[in-house]
Amino acid sequence: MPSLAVLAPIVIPLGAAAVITAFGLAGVDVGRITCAAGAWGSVAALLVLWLSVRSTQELNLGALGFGSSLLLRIDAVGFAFGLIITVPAAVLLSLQPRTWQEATVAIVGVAAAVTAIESGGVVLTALAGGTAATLAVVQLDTEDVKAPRPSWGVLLGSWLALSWAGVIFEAGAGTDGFAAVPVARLTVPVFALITVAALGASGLFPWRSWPAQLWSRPSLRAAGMSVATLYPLGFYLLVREYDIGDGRYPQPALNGLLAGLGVAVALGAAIRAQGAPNRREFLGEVIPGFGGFALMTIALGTPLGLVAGLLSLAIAGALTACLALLPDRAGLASLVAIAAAVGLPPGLAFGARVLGIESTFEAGNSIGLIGLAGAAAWVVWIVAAARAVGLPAGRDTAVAETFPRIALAIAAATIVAGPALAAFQTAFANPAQGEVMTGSAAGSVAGGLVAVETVSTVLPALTLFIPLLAMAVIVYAFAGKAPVRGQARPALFTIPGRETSARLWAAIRAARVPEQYRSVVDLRAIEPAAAGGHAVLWLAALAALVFAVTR
Amino acid sequence: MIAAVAAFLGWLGVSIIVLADGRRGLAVGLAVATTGLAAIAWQEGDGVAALIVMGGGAAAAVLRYRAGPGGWVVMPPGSTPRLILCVAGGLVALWFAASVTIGPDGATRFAVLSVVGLSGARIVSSREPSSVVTAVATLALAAAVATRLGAGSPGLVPYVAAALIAAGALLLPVRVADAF
Amino acid sequence: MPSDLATCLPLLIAAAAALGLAVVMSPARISRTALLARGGTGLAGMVAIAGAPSLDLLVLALLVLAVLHASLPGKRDFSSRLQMPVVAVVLIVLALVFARVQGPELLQRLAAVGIAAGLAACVGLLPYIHVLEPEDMVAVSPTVWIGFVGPVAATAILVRARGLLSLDAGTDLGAMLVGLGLVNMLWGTLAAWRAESSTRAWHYSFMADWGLALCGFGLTVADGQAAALLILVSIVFGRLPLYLASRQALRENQSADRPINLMVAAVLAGSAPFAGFAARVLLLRGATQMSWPLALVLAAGMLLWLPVSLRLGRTLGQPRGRQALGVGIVIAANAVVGLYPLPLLTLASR
Amino acid sequence: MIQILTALVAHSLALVVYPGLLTLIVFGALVEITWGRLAHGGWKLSDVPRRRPTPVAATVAICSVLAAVQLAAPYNPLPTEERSVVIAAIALAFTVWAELALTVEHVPEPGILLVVEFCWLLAVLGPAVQPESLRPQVLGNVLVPALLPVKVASGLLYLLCLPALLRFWPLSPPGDRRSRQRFDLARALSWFSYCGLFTTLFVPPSPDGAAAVLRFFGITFGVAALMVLVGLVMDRRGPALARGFYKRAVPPFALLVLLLVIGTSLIVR
Repeated sequence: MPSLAVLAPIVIPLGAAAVITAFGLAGVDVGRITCAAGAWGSVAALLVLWLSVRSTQELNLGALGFGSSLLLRIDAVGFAFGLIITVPAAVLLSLQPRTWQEATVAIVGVAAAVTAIESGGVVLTALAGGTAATLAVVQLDTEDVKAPRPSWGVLLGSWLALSWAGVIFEAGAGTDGFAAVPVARLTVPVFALITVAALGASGLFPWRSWPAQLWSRPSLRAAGMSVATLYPLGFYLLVREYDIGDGRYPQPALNGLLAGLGVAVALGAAIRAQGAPNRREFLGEVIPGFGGFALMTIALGTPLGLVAGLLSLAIAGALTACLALLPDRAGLASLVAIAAAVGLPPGLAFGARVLGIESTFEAGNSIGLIGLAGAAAWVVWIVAAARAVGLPAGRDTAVAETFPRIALAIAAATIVAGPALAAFQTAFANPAQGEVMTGSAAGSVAGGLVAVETVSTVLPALTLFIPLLAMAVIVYAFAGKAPVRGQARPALFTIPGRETSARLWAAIRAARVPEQYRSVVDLRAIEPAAAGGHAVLWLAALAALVFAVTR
Repeated sequence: MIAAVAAFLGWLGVSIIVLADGRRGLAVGLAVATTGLAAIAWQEGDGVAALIVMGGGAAAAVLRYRAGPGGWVVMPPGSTPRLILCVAGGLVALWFAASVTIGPDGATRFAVLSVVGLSGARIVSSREPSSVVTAVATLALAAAVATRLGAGSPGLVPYVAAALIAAGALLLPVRVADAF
Repeated sequence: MPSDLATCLPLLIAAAAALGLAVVMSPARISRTALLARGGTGLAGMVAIAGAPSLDLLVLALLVLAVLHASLPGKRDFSSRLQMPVVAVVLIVLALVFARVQGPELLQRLAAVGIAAGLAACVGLLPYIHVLEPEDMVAVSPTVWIGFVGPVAATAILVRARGLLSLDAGTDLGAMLVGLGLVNMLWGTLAAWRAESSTRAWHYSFMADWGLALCGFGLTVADGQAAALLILVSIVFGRLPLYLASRQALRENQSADRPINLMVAAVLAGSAPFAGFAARVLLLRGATQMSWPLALVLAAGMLLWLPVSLRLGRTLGQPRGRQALGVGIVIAANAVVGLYPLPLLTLASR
Repeated sequence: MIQILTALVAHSLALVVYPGLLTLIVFGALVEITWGRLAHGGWKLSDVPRRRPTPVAATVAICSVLAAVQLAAPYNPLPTEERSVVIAAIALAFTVWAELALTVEHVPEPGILLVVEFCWLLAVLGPAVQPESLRPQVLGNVLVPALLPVKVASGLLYLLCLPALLRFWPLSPPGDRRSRQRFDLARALSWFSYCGLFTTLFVPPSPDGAAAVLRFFGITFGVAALMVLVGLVMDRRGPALARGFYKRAVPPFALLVLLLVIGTSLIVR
């Protein structure tokens, strides 16, 4: 396989963008089909590149000018995250209608996200990730400027923070390559910088951040694409930190801290989900919920935790496509989507979450307490899901944008694929875990295609879930109908102190500078003085500079 | 002795430019300042440079004499601050040239500092194009003479450029603000 | 090729390209010949400034440009338009005197002050802001200094000042430039965000970019200089042409939120993948080598561009025909420079 | 391949017959009938629902079966290393809330029920924190003195939570709840899993044999009998007492158990 082929997953969508633009300018809209070709081409390229060699492939096209070189590499981590991003994006681009301008921005966004994943260095990842973020914001604002979207400042700040971490590596170690930076260079401050970038890039906060807000937009075209391309990038950075740190974070306490944050994110999403006024709001919390569980397990620093996290992210990717295509009405599609989202046994989500919670108990050092909280969060999710079945639909998405059958198929696939959990883990997650957890932290999850072996137990996914699935099919086929009463359902509980914090926040927002001091901070009042060309100001500034250098 | 007189002429000339509003006053001020600056260049053994400065300054003075607000108008009513500026500027320049700095070229330092400082002040404080352009011409000549303070020989290029600026600035058709 | 000229070469090329673009984009009612003549004169002056063998000649060239620019017909009179460039000339000449005469070390520091203040006055940065008349044509407004002549002049002045000052004075100059840079960064972004007049907002946004450039120059490491160069290039062939493209919409009070407006906002904000982002990365790299708290302040300050840029992007309205083409070229060029700045940096460091 | 097929057969047997579906139906029916006789006076075959089970009952059955095969029941075809207390806990959590999908009236006082569910989860998973093992029988076997307080407290908490989770204790006045069938199919399907899990986690298992079978089912039936007994008492005392108990007594006790878990894991480390 020629090393230039590493460019294929990036160049193919870019080529598609060029074709769409050329035809668009000529007045011919070939957006959807070309987008689909470009995105699926990228998926195919990733599959061919990885499956044909199953080892890291690199391409170095030389220096770029800002300290890092154009080093692209496809390894197991890049392959896994590449698929997590490109497959849902390809599904959405193939089905949802878009103008050629929107299609161009969307497919270039996919190329940027794949570049971020393929980048061999931190700075290049920051550049590509920042590009993906910019394009996502452009997509969202173009579609509906009034609808909620991620704060551009937070996204830009996150990628700037990552680039800063990259230049710190370059300045200190002479390289910012994930695989080349000396382990000792991943100090706690630099780790904190990358982690803050990761959390900001994916909106991993306990409160309602953009991955939840986007689903309340009137149209879910740009929302689906943004979540599909941006959300996994933060997790990618967290995984790559293991790569830089030779399989571990600089301090064990950081694992616990981040895992705790993960539980907080999952619990926050669950609490909001159980109080959702309609089904759309509930579904909006699904991806942050998966993200929280993934963060909890990825941060543990154990092979099983990382594998469980990657599996959760893959399912979240599939559900991103599902939720963006799901119509806002009751029915089988919504029911199955909710079941898949909550992790009904024997689905993939069920298996992944069980592995995740088990990994916390087996991590030692009382991290099991975090697993306990994770299990509690899952229970809240179960309550929220049961409640959501009978909730009002919520905002009505345009029919042309929704594909109930496809959404149903995706959701059902994540449940039916439960027995394949072990195979999925062996083929998809294990290589990625092995890639980053090397040296002293080396280890892997055994079990092969049949079972997943943890430290203390074995999950016989294939042999237990196949009969369970068969039993479920028979029982549900035998079961009669049950009338679900669509009704506004009260929240089970509200977050304590929510009103107080809301009042406090409102008071802070309402705070004003007292009238008599307002002129001091009023830029419009200062502006004429500063820009009026007054000689006194020039002389004062000169005097200040003289004082500054002579003191 | 000659250097001191030349430096004094430089200061006197630029002070006249600061104090005068009429074309005659400005022309005389420019001529006197030019003479002082040229004398400094000449006295340091660069006759050609002196001639170039003199030529440029003289041409500018003649052009100023022929155009601009009529009369001398030296020290019109309300020009006390300008007078104080000239005296204070001269004293500061003298203190700097004689006390703060050391080595030869004291006269050059005094002339350059006083001419550059006062012409700059004139340009900043005036709204009248003819006095501003006159001050620009003086400033250009002083900037050229200032190159003598450097280690190596600056050659004739700065002098030629300054002379062209001095004469060219006076030739420039300056319009006042319009309702564009 | 003299290294001083080489340093300015990317800026001269960018300026020439910007001029060409301005001529192409200018609406029919403005005489393209006049624009070309004025721009060409300015460009010639910039070449003279870049090629001047000494700082003395550079100052004289600056004076010539100042006089010629002030003599152009406009809403503000000749003398007031000439004021600030002359202040710059006076300060730089005084700095030259201080740097050359024998005396205490203090003189060298005063020379550094003169260079820093003169540079700010030449470009029109806080506290030496050139008075802006929003109704003036761009060719006769201070934008010429801050967006066209200034970048070359500032680069040339600082390149030549290097050999003039002692080591300590050079360090002081760097510190002053960083200080002025931070002040202009803060002022430029906040004032551009809050200003009532969009034309003024554009003008202040130039100052914000200049703040970053000054910080880059002040860092006195190669990465800082490279960052400053990239920012100046993005000013000359990014912000300036986009401002020109927005003039008509500004006059007609148009505003739009189309993809092109958002892309322009991204270019102005220094988002990836545009030139501003690469410049910011280099700046952070340079600042990290000097002191990490400075890098932290810079990183935080860089976020202030977003609200301003969104506002300015909207003022572009809905460009059509030539203007749309021009804006597209600017966006593409900025993306190319942002992704692959090496050729420009190599050209400058020859 | 042979191994996979053998495992498939064994797991199917476990899921369908023992200790799966068939076992929990028989066990549940016996307990539910007993409860019907004692609570409602007399019991008729007509009390058993004739119509096809609802999808809710189907969900409860699937989850309950999955939990049942995790138990340390003697002769359980599912190998001991393949059982997990996490699967059991989460699968049973589904059974409690399935009815909420239909209408809110099926779940009176859901807030209190959720608190009870949390407490029960703590009772099930809390003892696994320090041993760092998730095999049910390993947790049942724990007899280390340092870990016994947690185990005993968790067992008590488990028993305290069970009546509410099995809807034995009325949490709301009769007027506020939908009248339930005398034979509650969903509950009948949960009896064995809940009571068997207590036996598994808090009683040391004995090696497979007839005695072990008797012991396991004896204790499991004992737990069920205790629940029925307590249920009868509470049914007569009314919902106010039950609500007050679960609001004021159980959460503080759960907090104490949590502190014990944390303290033990810190001390033993």
